[in-house]
Order: sequence, then C-alpha cells, then structure tokens
Amino acid sequence: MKPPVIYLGGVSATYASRRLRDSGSIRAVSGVTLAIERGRTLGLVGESGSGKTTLGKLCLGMMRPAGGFVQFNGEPLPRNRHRLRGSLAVVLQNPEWALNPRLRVGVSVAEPLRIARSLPSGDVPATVADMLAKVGLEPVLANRYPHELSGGQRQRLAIARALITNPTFVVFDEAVSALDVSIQSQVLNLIKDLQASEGFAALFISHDIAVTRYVAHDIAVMYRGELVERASARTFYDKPRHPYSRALRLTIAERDRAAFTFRGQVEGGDAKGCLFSENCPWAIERCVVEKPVLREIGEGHSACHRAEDVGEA
Amino acid sequence: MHLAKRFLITFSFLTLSGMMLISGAGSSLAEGGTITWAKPDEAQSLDPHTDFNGNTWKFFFPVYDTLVTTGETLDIQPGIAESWEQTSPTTYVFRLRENAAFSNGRPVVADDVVGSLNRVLDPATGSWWAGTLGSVSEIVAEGDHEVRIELEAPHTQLLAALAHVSTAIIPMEEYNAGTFDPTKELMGSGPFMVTEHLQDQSWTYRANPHYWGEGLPVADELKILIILDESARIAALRDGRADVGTFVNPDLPVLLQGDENITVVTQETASYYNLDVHALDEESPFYDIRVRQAMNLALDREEISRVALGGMGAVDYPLPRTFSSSKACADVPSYSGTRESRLEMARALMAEAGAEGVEIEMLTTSDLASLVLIAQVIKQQLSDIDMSVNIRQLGYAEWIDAVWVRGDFDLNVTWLTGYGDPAIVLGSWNPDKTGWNAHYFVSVPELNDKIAEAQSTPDGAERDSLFAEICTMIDDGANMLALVNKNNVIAYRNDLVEVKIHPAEGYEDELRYIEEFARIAP
Amino acid sequence: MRIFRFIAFRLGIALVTLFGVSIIVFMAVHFVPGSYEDVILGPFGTPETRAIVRAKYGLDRPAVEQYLHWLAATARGDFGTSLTTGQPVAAEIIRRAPATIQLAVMATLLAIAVGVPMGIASGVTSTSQFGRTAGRLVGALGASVPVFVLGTIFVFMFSIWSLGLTVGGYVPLFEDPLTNMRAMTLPVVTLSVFGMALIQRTTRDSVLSVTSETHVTAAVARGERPPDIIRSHVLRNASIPIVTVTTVYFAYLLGGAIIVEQMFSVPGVAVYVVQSVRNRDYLAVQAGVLLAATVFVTINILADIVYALIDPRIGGKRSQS
Amino acid sequence: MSLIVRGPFASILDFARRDRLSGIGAVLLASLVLLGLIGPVLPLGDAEEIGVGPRLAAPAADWLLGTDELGRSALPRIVEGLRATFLLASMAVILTGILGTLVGLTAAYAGGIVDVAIMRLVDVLFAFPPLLLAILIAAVLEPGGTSAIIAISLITLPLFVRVVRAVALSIVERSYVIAAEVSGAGFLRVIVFHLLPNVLGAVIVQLTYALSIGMLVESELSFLGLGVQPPDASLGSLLRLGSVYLTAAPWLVFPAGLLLAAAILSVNLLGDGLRDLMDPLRGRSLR
Amino acid sequence: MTSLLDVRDLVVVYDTPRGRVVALDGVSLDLEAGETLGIVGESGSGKSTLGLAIGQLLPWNSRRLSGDLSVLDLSVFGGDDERLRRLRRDVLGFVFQNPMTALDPTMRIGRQLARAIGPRATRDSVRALLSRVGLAGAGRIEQSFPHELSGGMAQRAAIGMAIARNPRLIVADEPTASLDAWLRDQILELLISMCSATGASLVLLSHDLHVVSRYCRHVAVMYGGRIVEYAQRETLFRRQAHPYTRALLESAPGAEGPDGRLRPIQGLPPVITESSRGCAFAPRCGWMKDLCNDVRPEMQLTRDRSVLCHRAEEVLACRSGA
Repeated sequence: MKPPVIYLGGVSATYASRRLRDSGSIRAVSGVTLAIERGRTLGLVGESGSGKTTLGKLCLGMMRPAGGFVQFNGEPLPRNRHRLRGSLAVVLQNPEWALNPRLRVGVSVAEPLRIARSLPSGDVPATVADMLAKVGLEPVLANRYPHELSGGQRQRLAIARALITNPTFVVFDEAVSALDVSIQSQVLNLIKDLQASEGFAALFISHDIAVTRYVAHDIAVMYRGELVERASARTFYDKPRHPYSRALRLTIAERDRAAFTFRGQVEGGDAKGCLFSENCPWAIERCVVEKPVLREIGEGHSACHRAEDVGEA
Repeated sequence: MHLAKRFLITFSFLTLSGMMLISGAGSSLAEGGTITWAKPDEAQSLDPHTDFNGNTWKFFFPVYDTLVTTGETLDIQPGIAESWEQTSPTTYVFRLRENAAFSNGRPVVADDVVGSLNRVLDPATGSWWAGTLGSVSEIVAEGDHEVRIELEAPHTQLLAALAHVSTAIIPMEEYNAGTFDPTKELMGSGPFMVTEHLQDQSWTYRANPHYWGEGLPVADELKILIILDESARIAALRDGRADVGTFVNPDLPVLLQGDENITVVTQETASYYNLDVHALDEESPFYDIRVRQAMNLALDREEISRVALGGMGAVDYPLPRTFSSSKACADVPSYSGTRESRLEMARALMAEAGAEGVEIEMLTTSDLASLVLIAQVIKQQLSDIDMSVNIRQLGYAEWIDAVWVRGDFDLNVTWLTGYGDPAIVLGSWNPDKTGWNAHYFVSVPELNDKIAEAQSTPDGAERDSLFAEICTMIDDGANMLALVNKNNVIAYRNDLVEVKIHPAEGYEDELRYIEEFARIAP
Repeated sequence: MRIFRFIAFRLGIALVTLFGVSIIVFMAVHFVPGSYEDVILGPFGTPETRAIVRAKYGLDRPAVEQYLHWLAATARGDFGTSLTTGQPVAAEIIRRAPATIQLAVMATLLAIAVGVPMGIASGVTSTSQFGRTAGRLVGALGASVPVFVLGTIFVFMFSIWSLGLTVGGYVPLFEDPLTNMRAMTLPVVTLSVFGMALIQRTTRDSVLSVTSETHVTAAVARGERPPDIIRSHVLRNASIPIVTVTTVYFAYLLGGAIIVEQMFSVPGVAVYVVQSVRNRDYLAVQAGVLLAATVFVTINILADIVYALIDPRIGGKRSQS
Repeated sequence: MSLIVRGPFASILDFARRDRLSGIGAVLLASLVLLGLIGPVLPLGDAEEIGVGPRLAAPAADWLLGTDELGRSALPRIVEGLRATFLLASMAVILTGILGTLVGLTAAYAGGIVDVAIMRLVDVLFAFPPLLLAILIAAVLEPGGTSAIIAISLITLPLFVRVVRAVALSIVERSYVIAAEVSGAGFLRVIVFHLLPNVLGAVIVQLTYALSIGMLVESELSFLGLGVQPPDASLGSLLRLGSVYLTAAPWLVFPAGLLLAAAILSVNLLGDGLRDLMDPLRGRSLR
Repeated sequence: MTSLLDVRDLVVVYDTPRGRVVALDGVSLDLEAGETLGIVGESGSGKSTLGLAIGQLLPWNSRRLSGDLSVLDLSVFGGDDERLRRLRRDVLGFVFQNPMTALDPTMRIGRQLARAIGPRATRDSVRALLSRVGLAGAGRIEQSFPHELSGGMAQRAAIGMAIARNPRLIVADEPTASLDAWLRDQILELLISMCSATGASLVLLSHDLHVVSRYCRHVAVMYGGRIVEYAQRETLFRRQAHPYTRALLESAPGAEGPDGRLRPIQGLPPVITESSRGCAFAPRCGWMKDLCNDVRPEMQLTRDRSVLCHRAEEVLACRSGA
C-alpha cells in the first residue's frame, strides 16, 4: 500500500517569536496525528488562533516540529526545502499580496517552474498559458501586473502558480476568505474541479465550515492547538461528535441556534482536563479532570468523553 | 643694537608713528579693575620649558619672568636680572633684582635661575629650546643675587635666547621639594599669578602682590577668555565683555568699520610665513635643485601679502625684516627684478631640468586660516610655470605627523618665529644642528659653517656681511623659503582701557606690556 | 515584573553597544595619524624626545594593554587624567556637563514645546488642501536650514542689535540665571529649529495616521468635541513616533552641539571632545565619546520605558521608525 | 505603487500635477541639479582664479555676486559649491542606499543571530554623535571629499538599515514570499526577486530623506573644514569662510546659504511627496 | 410625522489618486423609529459609505455631489457642526467592524465607557452599562485595556459605548466580520436586544444576506452604489425581484445546485467612476437586454417591495434562475 502523502505523527510545535525580547514560546500545536491520502482534500477548521496555520506550515516544512514527526510520501521532510521543489505548494489568504506586485503575473506563475528547472525554459511560456487557461484566465493576462487585476483574478493566479509544477501536495490557507461571496464561489468551484482533475492531496484550511464542507472530503477540527474531531465531510455535517464541532456547524445551520450558547470567556485552560470543558454545555466532572483522547467513534474520530451523547442529540 | 622702528596701523585715521600707542589720552585712569583679553587658542600644555607653541606661551608671559627681556623694538632689556656684563666673549654675569619674588612671597635667588636654566639644558627635560642657548659649559650662582654663565664658544644670541619664556625662571626650591610641578601649574615672579583655569573657557590671573615692578600691574585682575570663533570674539569686544582681542583675520579693520570705540592695531613681528620644500625625496620633483629654484622664482611674495593677507604682511626674508640686517637679503635673485623676468628664469630652469607637467603636493594645516589662503595663492602662482599643485589641508596633529614625522609632502606652508636675534631663526637652516628638518633639508656644509660663524660674531658690519652671504646661499638652495611677515592683529576698546602696544615683537608676546594696561574711569 | 525583565534585557543590550563603541573609539583615536607627542613637541620633536613623551604617558605600551587598562579604569568610573592639563578628565567633563546638558535639554524642550503643537495643528488641518500644504511646507522649511547657517544669521543679527542677548559669555545657570539665559538663548534656539521641524513633521504624520484610525472615527461618531478628541484619543496614541523622533533628535543634538558650542563659545562637553581630538588627548576623547554614547543609549532605554507607559500593548515591543 | 509601474515619465508628470508642493520641489531640485551640472560650461567665470577683482568687492558686472577673501568671483564658486554639495551627498547616499538595503534585507530575511549581530553593529554606529564620528573619520582618512562621503554614509546607514529591515520584515510575511519559499526558492532568489523590488519604494523615499540629511551633514562637515578642500568649494566651506565676513561682505553668505537651504528644501519636499504617494496618510476631520 | 432617517438621491464620490470613484449613486431610503434594516452588499457596493454618511463620518476625500441625508429632519450635510455633534451624541450610535481598532488602545475600558456616557458618568453607571452588554460582574474589565480583551468582549464594550446614551438609531457596519463565527450570534443578538429594549432603530450593514435576514425585519440589497432591492425579509427570501439578489442567494455555499455545485455569479463587481448610464449589474446579469445597458433603471414600487430592475416582473415570475 502506498503511504499517505502527508503523515503527521503526534506533531507539536511551539511558536518562537522572531523578536528576541519576547521570551518564552507559545504552544501552537500539540500532539496532532493526521494523514492525507493522495487525491483527498482534508478540510481543517477552527477559530483563529487554534493552530490551523501552524499545522499547515508544519506540513510544508516551513517550520520544524518541536515534537513528533512529519512524513512526506513516507519519507521524513528534508530540512532543505530545495530538494522537494515543485512537489509542495501553497495558496494563502490575502489576495492583495498573493503575487509579487513588481513582477508581471506571468513571471510569478512561472516561478516554481524556474526553481524546479523541470522544464526547458523555452517551454515555460506555453506551460504558463496552459495553466492560465486551466484556472479560467485569458493567457494575455500573463503580461499584466497584479494591481491591474481584481482580487478574484489574483487568487486564481495564485492557484495557477501553486499547481504549475503538478505538486503532490497543496495547502490552501484561508484561500477564499477575503473574497466576496460572488467571487468566492467561482474560486471554490475552481479548486474543487482542479483537485478532481489533477489529483493532488490538499489541506484546505478555513474558519468557514460551509466553505470547507463544499471542497473537502474529510474534515478535521482544531481547538486551541489540539485536534478534537476528524471525520468525513458528510458524517461530520450530519452528526458531529464533539460539542465544539457542533458549535461550529450551528453557525451555518439555521435551526436550533438558541440551543447552544457559550457560557463565558475562554480563560487559560487547565491542562489536566478537556480544554473545551469550561465553555462546554455538555461538560461533566470527568471532563475537568481527565483529558479526552481522539478515539474512533461511528465513522469518525472525536476527542470527547461524551461523544456518543453529543452525536445522538 | 640698531633696530628698525616700524609698525603698521591699518586704520587710516590712526597714523601714529610713536613707539607706543596709547589710547584715551586725557581721560582719567581707574585704579585696579580687571583687564579682559579674548584670544582664540587654549594652552596645549603648561610647562614653559618644553612647550614650543606660541599660542601656549601667551598664558605664561604674565606669570613668568626671564633673566632678560626685550623692549619695544626688540632691544634687550633687564628682566629678573637688573643688569649684566659680558666679561669675556664666553662669560656673562647677571645681577639679579633684590626685590623680585615668586607669587608665594619667596624671593627669587640665584639658585632659582641656575636650576631653571639647567632644567632647560637637561636632555631629559626634552626642551626644544636648549640648542638655542649655544654650548653652555656651566651656570654658576655667585651668592644669592649673581649668576654667571660660561660658554664654550662665543654665542651672540645668548641674551636673546634668555629673553624667551622657554627659559622662564621657575621656583626651584619648591620644584625640588616637590611642592611645585611645572607641568601641572604655573608659578613665577611675573606681574600676575593664575587663580583659576577653566579649560577652553577662561584663565583668571590676580596681580602678584610680590611683583618687583613699582605700581605694577595696574589692574588687579587679568582675565583671558578663550573664544574659538572669530565672530564670537568680535561680538565679545563689541558688547564689552572683552577689552582686548587678538585675531588672525587680516580683514579685521574692515569688519570693525563703524565701531569707533574699537581700535585695531597691526603689530609687526620677527615671525614670518615660510615654505618648506622636500629636497631629499628622490620621487619628488624638488629633488632637483633647479626645480626648487624655479619654484622659488615663480613665487610672488608681494601678491601673497596683498591677496592672501589683505596687504597686511610685507614681503619677508629668511632674516626677518624686523631686523635691519635683513636689507642684506633683499637683493637675492628671487626677490629682485620684475616677476616677468623671474618667471622667465624659472621657466628656463624648468626646461633645463626637463621638468614638464610637474605635479606636487602642498601640505598645510587648517589650524591657521591664513596658511590655507597663502597656499591657494601659491598654487595659482606656480601654475605660471606649469607646476600643478594639490593642496592637502590637514588637522593639526595629522599635519605635524605628515610633515615632521613622516616627511610626506613636496611643499609645506607654515611659519617660523624670529625672536630677538637674527641668528636664532637662521639656525634652522642647519639641519645637522636643529634636527627637526633633517629629513627634508639638504645639509650644506658651507652654509652650516657660515651660520655658526654668524652666531658667534658680535653684531656689526662683519655680521651683516655674513648674513648677506647666508641669504644668498639660502635662496640658492631653495629648501626653506621665507614668504611674508606674520603680523599680529590686536583690537581693543579705546573707551574702556588704555593699552600699551609695542610696534615690533619677536617672541609672540603681543601684549608684552599687559601689566601696564589700565581701565579708563567711567 | 515584566517591565523589570525588559529593562534588564535592554540594559544588557546597552552594555554590548557601549562595549562596541569603546572598541571603535579606542581604535579610532589611537590609529589616527599624528599622536600626542606630535602635538606636544610639534616640529621640534626628535625621535628621542618623542620616545620620552610616549614613555611618560604610557603610550608606548601595546594597544591591547592600553585598551584593557582603560576599560578596567573606566568601569570603575575613573576616566584618567587629561594629557594636556594633567587634570582628571572626569572633573573636566563634570564641570562642562551643565552647559551641554542645559543646551540639549532646553533645545529639546523648546523643540517639543513648539513642534508638538505645530504638528497637531497641521495634523488636524491637513484635511484641507491648504492646511496640508502649509503644514508640509513649514516642516520641510525648518528641516532644511543647516544649524550653522541659522547660527551665522543669529550671530550677525545679534551682533548688530543685541536685544539683551549675547554671543558667548556663558556663566553657569545657577550662578547667574539672567546672564546665563542671555548667553544660552541663541545657541538653544539655533539648535532647536531643526528639532522643531523634525517633531512637527513627525507629530503631523502621527496625528494624521491616528485620526485615520477607527477609534477616532468612533469618537467623532459619539459626538465628542475636537479638542476633547485630540486630548483624550489622539495625543497619547500619536506620541510613540514623537518619542522616537525625539530620541533621534537627541542623537543629532549631541553632534550639533559641536558647532553651536563653538559658534557661541559655550564651554560644553562637545567642544571639549573636539579640542581633545585635535590635541590627541586620548583619554578625554574616549571618555567624551563613551559618555555621549551612554547618554544616547540611556535615552533610548528611557524611550523604551516611555513607550511601555504610553501604550499598554507594548511590553517589550518597540516601534521602529 | 503606480509610480514604478506606469511609464516613469508620465507618472512623474502626473505626480507633480497632483501634488503641487512636490512638483515645486521636483522643479527646484531639477533646476539646481541642472545648474550644478552645466555650471562649469556656463560663462560665469573661473571658480578658482584668484585676484579676478579686488578682495571682498561688492557685486558688480564682472563679479555678479561679489568677490571673496582672495578676490575670486563668488558666483562660479557658489555654483561649484552647489555641485560639490550635491555630488558628495548623493554619492554618499547612494553608497548607503546600496549597502543599507543589502544589510537590512539580509538582517530581515536571515533573522536569528545574523539579524541580532547586524542590528547590534548598527546600534553601535548609531550611538556615535554623528558629527563626532565624521571628525574622527576625517582625522583617520584626512579631511576631504572621500572621508566626507564615508562619514555621511556611516551616519545615514543606521536609519537606512532599520527602515529597510522593518519594511522587509513585513514583506517576508506576504503570501508571495511564502509561496516562493514553499516552491523551494533559495535565500538569494527571495532577496533579489521578492524583497528587493518591494522595498525599493521605501528605499527611494528613504533615499530622499537621507539625501537631505547627507546635504546637511556635508555642509556641516565642510563648515568645520572637514569636507572638500580649498581651493575647491562646497556650499558649507563657502559659508565657513563667508560667515567671518558677514558684516563686511554679506554677499558671500546669503546666496550660498539660500542656495543650500533651497537645495535641501527641494529634496525634503520631494521626499514628503513620495512618502505620501507610497503610504498615503489620510487623516480625518474631527468636526 | 418626521422620519428618523431620510435619504434622498444621495450621490457621494471619492477623490482617489487614481481618479474619482462613485460610492453612492443615488440612494434613497426611509427608516421609521423602531425599524430594523439590514443592508447587504459586497465590498465596493457602497454600503459602508451609506453607513458613514448617516453620521456624516465620511472621510475628507469624499464629496456629496447631490441629494441629502437627514436624521430627524436635520440634514447631516447642513454644515452646522454643533447641531451635528449633538445629533451624533444623542441620536446616533455606531458600531464598527473591528472592535479592537474601534476602541482607543491606550485607554482603559472603564474610562472609555464613562466618556461615552458623558459628564454625568459614575462608577455605578459604568458598571450598569457593562452589565447591560453582558459584561456584568466584571470589575476587571473596567480596568482592562482593549488588547487584554477577547474580540467578543471588546465588541460588547464597543456596543456598550454606542448605546450609552440610548440613541434612537444604531448603525452597525459588519459588527461580526472580524470575530470567530461562533461569537457572531451572541453579538448580533445583543445588538437586537439592545435595540428592542430601548426602542432604537437598527441599520445593520453586512455582506451576508443570511445573517442580515435573520436579524432584521427589512432588507436592502446594494449593488454598484445603489439600492437594488428593498423588502421585508420574508418577502425577499420567498421571491427575489432583482437578478442580483437571486444570484447572491444561489451562489453561497450551502445553496449548491442539483448537481452539487455552486452557481457563482460570473464576472466582477464594478468600480463606478461616474453615475452609471444603465444598470450596473447588466454585464453580469443573465437577464440582460439592450435596454439594461442604456437606460438607467429607476426604483419601482411593487406591492411588497421596491426594486431597481427593468425586468423585475419577469424575474419575479420565474421560479428558478435564468
């Protein structure tokens, strides 16, 4: 059997500040185990600051894990990113800075090709033109500068740049969050179609569960650096097994929104118990003293002592 | 000694030709009070026996006495010694004043004189002046008030050398007892004593109560303000914070035009600006004596005086023009004929030497503004014989290092002090004796002999004819050239103080009679 | 507690900086051509007399030894004695410090007192084309006149019409405040014009950027009066860049004082250091430069603390301008 | 942004039209630079010839701005001085610009110990009172144009490095840089293709400010006698000598002082305008 | 009867370095007391400009070309600063998108609230206000600086400041856009409850049609600087008379078509540099005819709604998308 494209084994990461004088480090991700198979899209949801982006960086080797390991196609991620050139790619949030404003967009899109040197340079323009067509843009746009283009077009170009080397693994980090609704849907369709046709594995990071559900095959939920639930998109949507997932899902569901309210503010969590317990209407005594682990339940995994009850409610 | 009585006044309405210049005649004088003198430079060190810098000496003059001193026209006058006698060509006997005392009240005795002079002569002291005294065989105290100096050979300039503050009489008893350190404080038998020194700001002197001069000093207090900036010094004079100011700028009269209560006096000195030529560097075009001579001929000293110094400093000779003997130097080639005729000779010499497109470096220091002006005029003059000059203007210490330590120059604009005897400055043309210019100066045995001879010949016609020969040889060697006189510019408030300024000065003591300065009663 | 750790950390950095400064200044003054014995002996020095002087002042010892010796003494607060006067350098600097401190402090205060209100005025009037242009022009003009040009003009003006002010004639402030102020007004004003412009420009920009923020719009939306908004919401938020630029100005002041002290014969530290460079009075130069650096570094630490006081969000972060 | 992207000429015209003050600054700067450039070929007279007229003569037909203390015509000297001031300051600033940009980018992108080391060095440089630093440099290298250039460079370097680093730090976080890193771009590629072109705007603004500081420092150095050496002139050295003769020959001071202030002003106005263009400060009415 | 808010043909333009941009292209609107109105639009639709115009908080590079906006019969463009200030203080309350930037970062929350209450503020009145916005029993919050609060708490504090003087009209511009999704309902509910408790009207500006319609009785949809459709929320959700409204609803995730795919609106939102000749949506509109490009549609009042479309009748009649 082929190994998963990305495998995270109990990965932890601390965020060390760029600034020297900020002493100490913040634990951004702790003990996350995840796999993404070829051709699958994993949606990663959670509120801001839950560690989603850090997890994305870990998968791309942009950050070294403080604990655990990251494997790419069954091999440890090499320290030198250059060795993997062309196999990894990323599409990030802010369309304003998606492309280098000083370069013609065609040059930006071609950059990974030039870095990977997988093509004779004569073939590059044609490949770029093909790629632009794939993301639904006129090839003539290659001669424009980013500021001449709209946010949606820039995000399409960012996708084109990411996919031009036929990468095995692509991270979309809030790739559509900054786009207007009408544009967002265009780009979502594009991502979905390309993933189906090119077959890369993808990590789709978003705080918007409706969007994630639309593009992802599987969904993982993070809460304060930990993975609290993982399931297929359908299972997750129909029957979330973690109170936090429920809370997230409720934000898109019209019905019974009043049934769930948070009690108060998230304060520095008690490491002993469940991090969510303070805000959890389902919490029982056990939740405060014993940390739940991710366990298989139904068709997914949940880190909740009362996962059964939550799922059935 | 016959000296030319010259002095210049640049203010047109002041054309006194007396020996003394006294302002405010007729108004009544106040007893005591403070005389304030604004000057541009601070002392570099405090030891009168070792410091070579004329700017520093000015702080010593009011404090220290010397055996003898000079008068208004550079004639030797009694100092601490009220009289002297030359008992043989090599023996001098000095009779000391009995009423002279150091500012601590202790009378000056012969041992102080002997000790002070011996300190100057001691190589360990490192006094640069020692050689000027000639070869002294011994200095003996004869009782408390008589000192005898024995020389190995006649030395005509001895008295003039002893008139310099570098031979100041310091209190040797205290020095030997360790209670007085001449490198850290000043104590002498002069009219004033230092009471306060604020570095770069001011010196305050009180009258020495034990001073021998009757009724002197007139003022109770002398204050020297150190004001670097020329405009600020002018301002101090204008608003009455200073009574007297000394300046570098030759255009001072112009700048003070309209200030009727300020009088500007130009004092002639035995000092002159001169040009050092590096003749020992094979790389330098000046290694060839013909190029040096051509350069010398191409100079237009009259123009230097007129343009660089605003007409203030007259053409000067190796033997300073203040001394009447200098007439002997006026006929040498580079001083005679028209400029055109000299240029012709210069070009011929250049052609003969095969010197074409000569490029030379001329050093000078920004420490003295007039040097830079002179350098620029020289640069233009030398272009007339196709010599292109690159001026390098250095800070003081870098300049000393470049010229006198490393000898890294072709030309150097600087100045020499002439003192009270013509032979003192001529001594500089013997590098074997002076040492300090040996690395760029060609030693000419014949010239050295002539200088030595002049130094041991008494004043008179014989000496003057020696001087004439020396001047010719100096001009021929073109290795160190006199340019123009370096005058002092003094301005004072004629409504506040009565001053006495002498017409000629040899030792940088421009306010030699400061103990006689008096405030005018309001 | 956090603030103390932060200060300790800043002090550590400051020491490293000063150590660097000490090495550079030592090397600079010892490797410049021309040394102390040249100044003392002048043209008449001979190799022998030079050696005598060098030995007398310990200048013949290896540079590293001299440096370490100096560093150790300096760490004990002993700046050594001046080669020129034989007096302790520390005493000389202490004597002169009041003049330079007065110059710097008064120039800074004047610059702030004029610059900040002008900056605020041009900041809040920059919503009209005229206000925008006028504010920019005033600031640019003030920052374009070199200190010595201004000084020359002042010397010129006040040597014609004194108006009670003097060029030179410094006495210590506490000895005779009136005479002191008569002598110090011109140098202080000369030195502060650049600061006024610098602070005016920064204040203006800062006010503009603060008033662009939502919380100011929110205050306007609550119907607060413009003076109240400026006082309560704009000033404090705008003050960090002003503090930063004031520290930069202070660095400039320490250098600008050289020209001003010389022009107006203020017997301060700056002119002492420059004279000491000329005289190759090594210990005096080293002490002077190290002191200037210390003052500057201290001002920076103070600024950091002020940042933390002004903006509660800053615990250790410092705005880079 | 638009300044770089559109045709440079059209954008400059556009910019000058929209921002009157910068337009004035640009025109002033351009004409002063032009004056400096063509000065030597203008029939103004010889800047170095001594004794063209009497010393300290008032302006007259043969010496339009009077003569100086060596009887040289002041007008060609002022033009010469303007040229020297511009030349020295801009050479110094270009040096700083190149060095400061590279160092600042390296510090920002390399981070870690490299960053710390660079910034501490910059701190050390910054802790020197600027003029004192210049005086020491002039003493070590001997006074003159070269040492003035080096001094101005070192004085303006810390500000430059800090600004470039700060701007670069914000760019390092941008999507296109991260995307390039993910696709395997190396240190040099990121710096040259992604950081450099994008700090250029800030660098240009900073260059104008540095130029104004450079001209100030150059004139101050020359005023202290540490800049260009006679008989060459810079505006500062002209003022140094002229200021002595202020009462007697004001023509030696006022034109040079005015020209110097105008030159610095033009650069400042232009810098403000460029800054406004890069990073518009809107502000709001409080009424 | 005087209406609370009366907007008549308001045209507002911005002067930008790249030229003139029309933000409001003739907006008319009435709001009665006690009304809750949601205004929906994408970025660039002009909704924020409209929100700011209500308090005449427009930036200085904007200009009102024509039309007027008055609150309680006082034109905010009248030029009487003092009356405008009183209006803002006593009648209007604003809530902005990002509470962190809408609060003064250097002032403690307690003091900011006290300033919002006015000169008569006391410790107790500040506490009372805090408890009204659900920050009760929080002595520590008074002492906190904004950055020490979470986004949700900060927005509650900001709402507290907006309602401190019991305004008649609250304008909230994307009050939850910068908050995590699960906080959205809490904040919006708080806003609604504050309004109903004091009888204040609410203008809620948002890009999310669903959110708006959940909380507001009336909904206005903006496109290209104009209100293109205005109706009660039930009416609007049942049927859409403007093609844009309909397309917007159909393109959102969760509204996938039968094939499981989203149906995005093709093309890009316009940037208007002068009043549009025709319909601003025409280039992206499936119902577009020649008429749409040439003739500027005017607001038509139908039975239950206002709509700005030449083909509104046909759109209404058609069940599914064109």
